[in-house]
Amino acid sequence: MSSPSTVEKYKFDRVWDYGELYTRPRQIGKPVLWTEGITLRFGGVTALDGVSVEVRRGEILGIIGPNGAGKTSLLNVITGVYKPQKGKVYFKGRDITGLRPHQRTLLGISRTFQHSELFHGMTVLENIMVRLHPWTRGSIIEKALWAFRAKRWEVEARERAEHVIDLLDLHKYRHSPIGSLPPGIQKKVDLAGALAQNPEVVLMDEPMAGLSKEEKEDIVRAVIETSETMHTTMVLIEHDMEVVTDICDRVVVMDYGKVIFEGPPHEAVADERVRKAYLGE
Amino acid sequence: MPAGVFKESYEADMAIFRYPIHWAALILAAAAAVAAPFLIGKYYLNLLVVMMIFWIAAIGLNITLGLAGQISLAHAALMGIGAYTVANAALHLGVNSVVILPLAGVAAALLGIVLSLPSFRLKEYYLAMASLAAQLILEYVYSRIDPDQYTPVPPESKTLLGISLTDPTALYYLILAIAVVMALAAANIGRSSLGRAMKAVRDNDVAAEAIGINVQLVKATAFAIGGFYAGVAGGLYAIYSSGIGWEGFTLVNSIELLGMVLIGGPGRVVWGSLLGVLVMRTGWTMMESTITPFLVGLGLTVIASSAKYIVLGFLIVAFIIAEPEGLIAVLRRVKEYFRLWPYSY
Amino acid sequence: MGPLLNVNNVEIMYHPFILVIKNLSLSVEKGSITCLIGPNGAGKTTLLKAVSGVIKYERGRVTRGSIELEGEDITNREPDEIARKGVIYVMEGRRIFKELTTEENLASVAYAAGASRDDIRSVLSYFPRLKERLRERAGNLSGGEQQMLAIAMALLYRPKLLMLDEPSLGLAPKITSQIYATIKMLHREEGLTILLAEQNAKKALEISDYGYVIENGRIVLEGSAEELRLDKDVAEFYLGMGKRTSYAQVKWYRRKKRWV
Amino acid sequence: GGEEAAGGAGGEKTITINVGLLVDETGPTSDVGKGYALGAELAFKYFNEKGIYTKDGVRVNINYIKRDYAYNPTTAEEYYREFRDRYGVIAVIGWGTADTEKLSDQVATDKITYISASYSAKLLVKPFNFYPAPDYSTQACSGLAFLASEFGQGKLALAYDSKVAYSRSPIGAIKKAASALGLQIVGDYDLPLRATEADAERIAREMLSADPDYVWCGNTISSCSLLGRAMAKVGLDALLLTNVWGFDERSPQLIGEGGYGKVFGISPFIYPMFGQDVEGIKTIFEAARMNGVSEDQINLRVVQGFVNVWLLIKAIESVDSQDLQERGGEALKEALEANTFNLGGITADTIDYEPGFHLAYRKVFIIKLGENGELQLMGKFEAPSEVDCARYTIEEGG
Amino acid sequence: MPGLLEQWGNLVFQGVLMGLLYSLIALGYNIVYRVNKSINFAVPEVVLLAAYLAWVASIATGNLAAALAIALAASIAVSMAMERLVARPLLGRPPIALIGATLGLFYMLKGVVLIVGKGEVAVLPFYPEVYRLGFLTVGTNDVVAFLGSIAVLAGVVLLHRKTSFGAAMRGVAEDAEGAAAYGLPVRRLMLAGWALAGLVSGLASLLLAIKTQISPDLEFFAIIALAASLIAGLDSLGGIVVGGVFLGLAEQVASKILDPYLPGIGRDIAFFILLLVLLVKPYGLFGSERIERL
Ligand SMILES: Nc1ncnc2c1ncn2[C@@H]1O[C@H](COP(=O)(O)OP(=O)(O)OP(=O)(O)O)[C@@H](O)[C@H]1O
Ligand SMILES: Nc1ncnc2c1ncn2[C@@H]1O[C@H](COP(=O)(O)OP(=O)(O)OP(=O)(O)O)[C@@H](O)[C@H]1O
Ligand SMILES: [Mg+2]
Ligand SMILES: [Mg+2]
Repeated sequence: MSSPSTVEKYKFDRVWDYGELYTRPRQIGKPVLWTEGITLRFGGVTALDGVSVEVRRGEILGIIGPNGAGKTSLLNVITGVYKPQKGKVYFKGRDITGLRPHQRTLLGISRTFQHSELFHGMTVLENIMVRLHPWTRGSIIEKALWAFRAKRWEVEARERAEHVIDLLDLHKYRHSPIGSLPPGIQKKVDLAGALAQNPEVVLMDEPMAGLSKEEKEDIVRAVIETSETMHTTMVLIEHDMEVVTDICDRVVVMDYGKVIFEGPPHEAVADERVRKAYLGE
Repeated sequence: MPAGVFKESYEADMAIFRYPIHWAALILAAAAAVAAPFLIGKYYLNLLVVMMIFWIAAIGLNITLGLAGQISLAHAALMGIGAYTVANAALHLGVNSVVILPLAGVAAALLGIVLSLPSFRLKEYYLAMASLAAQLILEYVYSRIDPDQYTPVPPESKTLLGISLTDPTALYYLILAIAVVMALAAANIGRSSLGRAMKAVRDNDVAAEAIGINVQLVKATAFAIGGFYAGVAGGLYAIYSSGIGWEGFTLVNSIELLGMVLIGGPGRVVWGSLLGVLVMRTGWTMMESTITPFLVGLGLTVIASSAKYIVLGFLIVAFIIAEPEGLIAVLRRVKEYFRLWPYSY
Repeated sequence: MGPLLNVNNVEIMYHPFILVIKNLSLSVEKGSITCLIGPNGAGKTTLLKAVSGVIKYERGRVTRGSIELEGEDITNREPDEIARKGVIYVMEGRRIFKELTTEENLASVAYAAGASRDDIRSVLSYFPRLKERLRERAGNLSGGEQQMLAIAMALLYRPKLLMLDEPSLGLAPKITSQIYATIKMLHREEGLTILLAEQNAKKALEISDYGYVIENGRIVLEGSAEELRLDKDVAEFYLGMGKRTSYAQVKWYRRKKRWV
Repeated sequence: GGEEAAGGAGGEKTITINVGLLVDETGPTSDVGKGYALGAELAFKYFNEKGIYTKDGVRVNINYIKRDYAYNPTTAEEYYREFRDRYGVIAVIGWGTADTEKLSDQVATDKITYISASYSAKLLVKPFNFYPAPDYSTQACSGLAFLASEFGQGKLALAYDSKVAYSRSPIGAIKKAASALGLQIVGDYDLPLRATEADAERIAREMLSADPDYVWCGNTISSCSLLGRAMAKVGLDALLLTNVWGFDERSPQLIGEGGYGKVFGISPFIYPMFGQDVEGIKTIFEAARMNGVSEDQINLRVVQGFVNVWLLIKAIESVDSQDLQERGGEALKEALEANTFNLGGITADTIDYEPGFHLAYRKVFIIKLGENGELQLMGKFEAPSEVDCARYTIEEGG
Repeated sequence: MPGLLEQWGNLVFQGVLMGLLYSLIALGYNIVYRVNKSINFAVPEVVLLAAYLAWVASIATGNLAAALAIALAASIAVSMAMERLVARPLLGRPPIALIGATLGLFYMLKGVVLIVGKGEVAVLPFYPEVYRLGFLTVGTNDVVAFLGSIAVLAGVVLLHRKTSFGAAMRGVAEDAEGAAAYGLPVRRLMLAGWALAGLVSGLASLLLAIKTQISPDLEFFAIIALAASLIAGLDSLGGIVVGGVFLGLAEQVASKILDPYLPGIGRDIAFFILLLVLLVKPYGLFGSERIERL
């Protein structure tokens, strides 16, 4: 169990200049994040039962499965919210099972939430900027004086925030409090925050649940853009099969805490077990 | 945003004093504050001093409670440690009580960190009660180290650059300076990324941890900062008063501080706290010289002495029900009204 | 026989003056399944909240028009009163008592509905999955189970009118089908009248008899399920049929720089 | 100082002085504080009415400012500042031990005469603090002396709240004086002011094993009467002596049959019920009548308030107006130290302060809770002169 | 050794008895929590008010039974008023709002109590007989308090365990809007809950007044009871008895053993214990953890 200080902060300043990135096509690399035999129990329930999955650099991985299959639990184990009884989580070849959630974020793993977990006391802008706190600079004194590194940091953070506000077209809502926003926008803000952290891997838990077609398209756009330009690795939990089949390079299908299929989307849709467990046709 | 004021950088957009009107108000306030000693009598000057002392304390609680959402019913105990630090240092070591002030703050900050330990696991009512327990335990400890209920603060220790602080005017300026600086600092912390992190922890700490905020660190920091403010306030109180006793820092006082924050406006660190103090502290002292005689005049001697509790309690309840954001929100509405006033810019 | 529920050009506002529904009328025939489809923020939930009276809890109210149940005016009444008249609203996002066990959830509603232990048992017979998790705290149930529980709780009233708000929200295709199967069965066996708000128009129109399309607070289209299914606008915007553009092809977003 | 004013009855010259009245009507001691406040106010009204004249015959009108500080020393100081800075008082009628001790140095520098209802020995040596009674230590010793002489030597157990200045204040002296009084201390018991019946019973039971003949209760009436009850319940056959705030007219009711004939109280002042023919008590009843206060409200606590103000007025009457206006509190202080006072025979002895040591006198009244449940006045007693309990406490205080 | 037996026997009995009274007051807190998810910090003053009213009424009417009835009625009325005027408008507001508001009520009622009781120390006209049963010494007041508190505790616990009423209350507490949607009579349930709480507080205060004496210190007694209810867990009912009795005993034992070293620790021991318990079991010994899923 290493303490926050010993965790080398994930280099925040990954290239922000797109020019040359546009030209270079996204290619899928070696596994960047993987789990080994994760077992997670809650009292009687076995939410995860020896789950081993791997996420490859640069890919868009879909995780699907019936409700209660353990998708969110798996996400929570990867991000450190739940401690598994058995199994390990590796990120870039390093065992991160012992780390606390915020430390994993520092390493470059970001996430969105299934249900709105935004901070209602703050505006959209603040909700995005707070995501950048882990990389904040300047001592408390500097912050109290609003000077030096602290001040410079604030401006920089604001710029980063504005970038994702652009990306998801949230200008209208920049200064409006969360509570009054319709669910669609809230989902966007959540995703914007995660992308603002400019992570290496972003885990999205049903980012399009209950959204209309247009809103889904906006989200997909942001996802694809980031994936193409930043080569960010994406993990997408989603029930909308159309989206999954359209944009995912690979899918992992879970049922009763087990992985029952792993492979390209079209094969998944065709697979017998998947049809029985998930699609139910 | 009023027409005519444009901001051409994010920096300007994030400044505290954004509009000319802000500066105008600021200058007026400053002038008034500096002139005060020449305009009002010694008694009212002392009231101001006490008010500012509790303003500092309330700001501290407002950071712990209003920003970071960590309920603390032990804030008075934190003031206590500050006060005792100053008093004992001055009494036994003959240290200048102004010089020792920062130490008083630090001592309280450390105690604050200790008090933050329960908050790692506890929330809401359970946290409130843990802090209440801490408060009563500390009361017990104080009553042991100060069995005479009185630790004098020798006047000779109360000097700054040769000026004696037993003179209310000198003390007033000293405390004014300290209060303003600490208020500004609080405002800055509030709008910094630390402030945002605190709000995040307040609104939803599980999510906060999940998005990369070191929740425990933030909580501890919030308690430490709150403690520091309380400690300094306590120290100043020791300088202000002839001596201190542990009943100056009891649960009742903690509740009073809580009331100040809730009435003034939780999360509105600077002005909210100030308004709260105005109502709860100064209002209380004034009540004794207004409401009570008034009631006696009406021949209601029976209820005269108890009336102030009813009035105060009513104020608290009324504000909380009517104004979730506290008194400050009312003022903001007034301000809005003037903002829309023609030619106000 | 006349309609069970009549909504006569109502106007609904949230505190202070957020106008969400502008004079909208609809009616629900006894024994039918009627569905409301429309995009987010159209006002489906708001309408159902208004009918059930729950809207009071969000400081909203019906400011014009009337809502009638079998001719009786129930506009702006207390929710529990309306519930006792047999109109139950299963809220969006599976509002159940997460801290309570499945059993206690049912018990609490049984208290209000005056339902006996036997009633609970008979309702559970529709939801075998729940029987196994009676002692589990509802918050720990999976999404599908929670939705089932919500419906089960509503059934304890033996309702005249059951209003379901996006029962398929966030549910896997299979679970969705299960839920809809259950709904259909209830409709068949108990002769329940059901008012259904859905974004998942495909599913909704499959099982319902009549449908309304709501867009920002107004009814833009109504008709029998078939008519709607055949309507080409509905087909395009809600059913996503016809030549569907793949999500992968969504045109690239142009980055534009803006100041504050 | 006070400002001059023409007029008053028959165009005579009158001066007005401000006096602060600091009381607890809502705090933990309000049960007795209310009576005290009533007594003080009665005195002010009564004497203002009757007319107060300085030595040189100038009429003085006292304007008193009442503040309820709810027994919180911090608040007390704030009100004290108000008295001083806003009203320029020359004297204060105060209340509790903690707050009076806290302010004692301040009043010395401000030269404001301060008469309190706290009889703490520490105040005896404070230049501007006075009270028309013996200090707690002297009172306790006198009371114990009475027991020893009346019922013979024996074992003594002490019960008090060690957290509270007032309860602790005489203990050191008692311990020191015990042997000289022929008493042997057999136990120290911490009886909280907020004791419940269970606490009292536990302590009484623990006392059983020490088997004392006498028990000293240094607290206020609630815990002391609980102790009395508990002693009876557990069958501890000892005599209970409580100090001035632990015993009064309510005691028979609060203690109940169990304690009849076994409990004794100390008081520097005569109880109203025994004072029908005492001049001062008559005065108080008269004052009550004049202000429409019913007689049954007049109890020991009222007397305590009344005499404190009375003492102040006596002091005013023994200075001349010039002095009073120019030197205010200081003049009063000197007057108090210079003369001897008799407050209509209410006090157990005539009041005679010596400069630098403000011990008014050493006698106390002893009141017994009789076998029939009535209170009985046993008379006045004082400890032999060689046991100087006041000194003991002052010395230990350092 | 009989001496010892008598010492400890009686100590334990008195401890348990006080503990039961703590539990009873704690019950008042927990009932409100179960229906409103809020601690009612005004309970101490309700307790005081009932006690003083009983005293005043007993003097006025000269009839103890009548006095007790009046006191009970008053405490129920006050409690219902608090629900109606304060708790209900605050529905859906964060806990801190309720904490603040009930503290405000605490002040208001304190004022009223001072007017009614004048901060007096008093006893109800109930003069206990003392009996010796073996090594135990019990007064009739002990017996009344003992049986009374057990009866009330049992009654309330049964009411919640055996009827769906309890479940409904907790549903309302967790999500008023949702409950309303399911047709639960939210307002009536809450009112009922607070009324019940008021009744319990009233009874507790009367038993307390009969057991010991009436004085402002009962306030502090009720705060210790709050500690008991958190030690048990705010949403548990049966656990309260354990929590209360535990504290009652701890208080006596601690004083007996520790007094020489830490004088007067007894009255504060409760809070040391509370802190320890909370650090080990954040939701009390029997409280159920809150579900926090992401
Ligand atoms: N904190 C928890 N306590 C107890 N049980 C839990 C907890 N979190 C999840 N579970 C259980 O673990 C199982 C998996 O839950 P999980 O939320 O991971 O499913 P899911 O695949 O995300 O379902 P959905 O698609 O509805 O989100 C479920 O049975 C759930 O009841
Ligand atoms: N409590 C409220 N206060 C103010 N406005 C609200 C409130 N609830 C909803 N609204 C607004 O009312 C409009 C309709 O919301 P509603 O939830 O009824 O739409 P919907 O059709 O149910 O959307 P969805 O399909 O996402 O459920 C939205 O613009 C929303 O912002
Ligand atoms: Mg999930
Ligand atoms: Mg909806």
